[in-house]
Amino acid sequence: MIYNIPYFAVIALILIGLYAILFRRNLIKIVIGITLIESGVNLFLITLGYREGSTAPIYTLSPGGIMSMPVPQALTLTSIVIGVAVLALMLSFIIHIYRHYKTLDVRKIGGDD
Amino acid sequence: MNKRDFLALAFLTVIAVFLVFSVVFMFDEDLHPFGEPTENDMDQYIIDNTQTETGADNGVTSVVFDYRGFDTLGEATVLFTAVAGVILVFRRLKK
Amino acid sequence: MNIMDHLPALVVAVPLLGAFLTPLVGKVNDKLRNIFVIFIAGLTCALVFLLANQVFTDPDGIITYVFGADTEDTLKSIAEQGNPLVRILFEVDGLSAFMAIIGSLLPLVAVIYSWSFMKEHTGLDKYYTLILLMTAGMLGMMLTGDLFNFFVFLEITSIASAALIAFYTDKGKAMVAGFKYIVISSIGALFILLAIAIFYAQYDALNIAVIANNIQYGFLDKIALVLLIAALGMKSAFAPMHMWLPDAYGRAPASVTFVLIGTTLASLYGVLRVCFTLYGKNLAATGSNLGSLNLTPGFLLGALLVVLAIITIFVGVFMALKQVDLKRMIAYVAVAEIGYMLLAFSAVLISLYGGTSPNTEVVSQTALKGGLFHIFNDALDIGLLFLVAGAIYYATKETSLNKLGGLARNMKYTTIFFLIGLFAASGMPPMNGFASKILIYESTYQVNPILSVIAILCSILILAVFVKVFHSVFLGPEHVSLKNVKEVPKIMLLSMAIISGIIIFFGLFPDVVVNNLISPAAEALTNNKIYISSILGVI
Amino acid sequence: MSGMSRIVKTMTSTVFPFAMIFGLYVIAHGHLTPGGGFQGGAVVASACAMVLVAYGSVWTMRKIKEKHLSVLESLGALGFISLAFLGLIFADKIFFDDFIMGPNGIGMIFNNAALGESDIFTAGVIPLMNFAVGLKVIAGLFAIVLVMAYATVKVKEVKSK
Repeated sequence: MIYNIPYFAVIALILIGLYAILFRRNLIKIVIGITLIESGVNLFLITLGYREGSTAPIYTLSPGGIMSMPVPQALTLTSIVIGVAVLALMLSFIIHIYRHYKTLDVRKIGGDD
Repeated sequence: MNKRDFLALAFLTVIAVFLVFSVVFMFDEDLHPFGEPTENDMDQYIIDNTQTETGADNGVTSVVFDYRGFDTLGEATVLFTAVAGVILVFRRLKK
Repeated sequence: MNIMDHLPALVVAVPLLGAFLTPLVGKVNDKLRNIFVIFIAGLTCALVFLLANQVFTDPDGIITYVFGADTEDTLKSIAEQGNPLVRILFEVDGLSAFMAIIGSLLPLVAVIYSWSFMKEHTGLDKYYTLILLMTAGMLGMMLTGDLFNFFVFLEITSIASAALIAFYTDKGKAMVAGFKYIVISSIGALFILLAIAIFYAQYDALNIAVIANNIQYGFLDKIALVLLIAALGMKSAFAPMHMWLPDAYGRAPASVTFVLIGTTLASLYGVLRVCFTLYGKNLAATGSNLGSLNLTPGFLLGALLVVLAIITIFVGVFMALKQVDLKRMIAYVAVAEIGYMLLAFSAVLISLYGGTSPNTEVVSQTALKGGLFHIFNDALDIGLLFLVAGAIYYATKETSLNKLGGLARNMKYTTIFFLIGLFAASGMPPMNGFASKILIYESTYQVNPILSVIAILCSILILAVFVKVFHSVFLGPEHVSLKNVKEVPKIMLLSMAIISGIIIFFGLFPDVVVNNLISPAAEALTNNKIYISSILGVI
Repeated sequence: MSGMSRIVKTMTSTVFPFAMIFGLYVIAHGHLTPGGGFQGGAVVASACAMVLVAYGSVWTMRKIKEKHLSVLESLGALGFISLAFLGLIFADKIFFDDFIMGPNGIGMIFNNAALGESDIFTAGVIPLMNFAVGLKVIAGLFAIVLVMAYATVKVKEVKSK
């Protein structure tokens, strides 16, 4: 039971992220919420691939013994790069929105140009 | 505490209770405990064959660039897309 | 090397290669770049048609392509030696091929249209790059047989679309629309990734066919189903989550909106794939009884979707009535059209798994054909209307209905195209919209008469909306500022004429389309055993 | 963003080559040790971003334009997809096939398995793909950071420099 702490961390990260997206009004905080959810999902993926007592799946200078699963690590790598790309685009939108409306509050943006 | 924050907390509490409950009680049926994945044919196959089939010592790299290389093409494309998007958004508007 | 053996890979690889080359070609010459992009889009379209022809003539109706290894060897080692499937593969069945035809036709017309529509703007190198990337992403989503690969292509599509929605960077609202779209789609994509992780945890597989074969419909699978439907429904604008669509469609350049319709439909394809193929085995599982109703998972899912469909139609139609902006109005009608498709597919689920109506087979087949046909028709009709709206914007620099009027005098051809789009979108007899909507009315009447009455009434309301628009924009007194309006350039008229031609052809010969395109797709959708057995051998 | 103090600039100049070499090492040994094209590319791009922070975006923009970075990135992406397309032409004639390794492979130097011996010239097409992706990531990430930093500079500042 206590070994399942990673799963609880995943739940906590996703919930904090959801909270930030749904109930914060600052655009930057919404973006932070999205990255938190993303970290949660990445942690979940990585957690799935762990076998008890295993080493990294790399044969160079390997100490031997069982290796952890390589596919979740590859998926996480892909997902991290995608996260960076999305983050860059969202932040550039925010820069532009700030230029137009001089505010980051969701309630005050979206009016006439 | 205003009404909105109260609603927020109530909503998140419900989800949290539901998820914690599901993690605690559903382990034996569906999800395996941390560190003991039981179904791992695919990953064991990769670990056993990475050196002979792809020639790479690094199992993760062999997945990223060989077994699931097409995903990596997509991933590189995502980055390319983001760069094109950012440059498009910050372009000069007048010729 | 025989090119015919590699079509599934080339369909995605060619637009990707084109996208990577476009910035380099753009350094040479603008005209050369435009020709190059049109060539790449046309080549993609031709490859898709060749692939579709292969799929429709194949005895099983499925073409598989494994990346990085010989396809036949891989499939043989899975079926005979029991090796796990580690590589990514494309699995193209009738439904994928049908969707891919839509997904390659829209960008082709859009790039032809952009030649003069976007001429005055800067940053066109990146614009064309992103259009090609959207095409590649869309086609990848439609053809792939791997869940994680689907996620990656979904992200390519949504990032490219978001950047293009915000193309008019000097307008604050366009930036807000782009931001909304990227937030919605990245949250949706993360939900999908979570669902993929849940599948991976249980079955150690990422391939759709392998998961569909092993799926148990346990507690975690139900969570994954909810996550997938919520995320893909969000991306294909089902009612409570439709808020991004009018903003995005309304603020983007018309040519981008035209391709955006394709990406929305690609997400809808994802919903169908998840419901019918991934969970196909579990839909008919026996559930508890409620009176005479047997609450199978398929019936419950259908009941949920039918509620969403009705709300979507209502929201779309009634919000369209009160819009004063032409593009936003058409966008709300697009929401309503998505509701019609959803109505058809939920009718399929209810009639197949509810077990109430006597002639289940006929009803479900009719509904399925109507829904699939309507996917194509929606892309064409709404797309044509957006192209016309773009042409009006090009000529007058105005989209507000209050400031437009009397355009029919100076823009004769545009007026004719708008009339064609109007009749088609509201389902009037000679056009294609009628051919698909009549199938939907017929089948939903068998499920529940009230549903079809609502559908017909809303369709009439859509006609009312457009007649009002037609009157205020094209007829009536001419505004002073619009005295010198000229007809749009020929190349824009050409692209609108292509779409109108297809609309009229579909309207006059619906049987040809239904028999040759729709039937294989419907067959592929209802029979997921072939989808599984073509990968895993006979089960 | 204008430049920072002289201390920061000097430290940056000292650290930059080491960060660069470490990043290139990670890229080159992607198939042997933890890391690869993405990770190494991110390290090099961070080194470039450090220069950007220390010297200011206006100075950096004068040295290198985002146009050039965009071309470099296109070249990296083209290299990657060409390696995939070459699989169609050589060896087993399959898209994304490792056309250098294996019994039908055409490779002269990369055509042998690593099997635990650390050697850069192994693993077929993987090191080449690592280099292509590395180039792409360096150019891409640096272009994003550069464009975003330059966009937040006030117009007055650009004119005064």
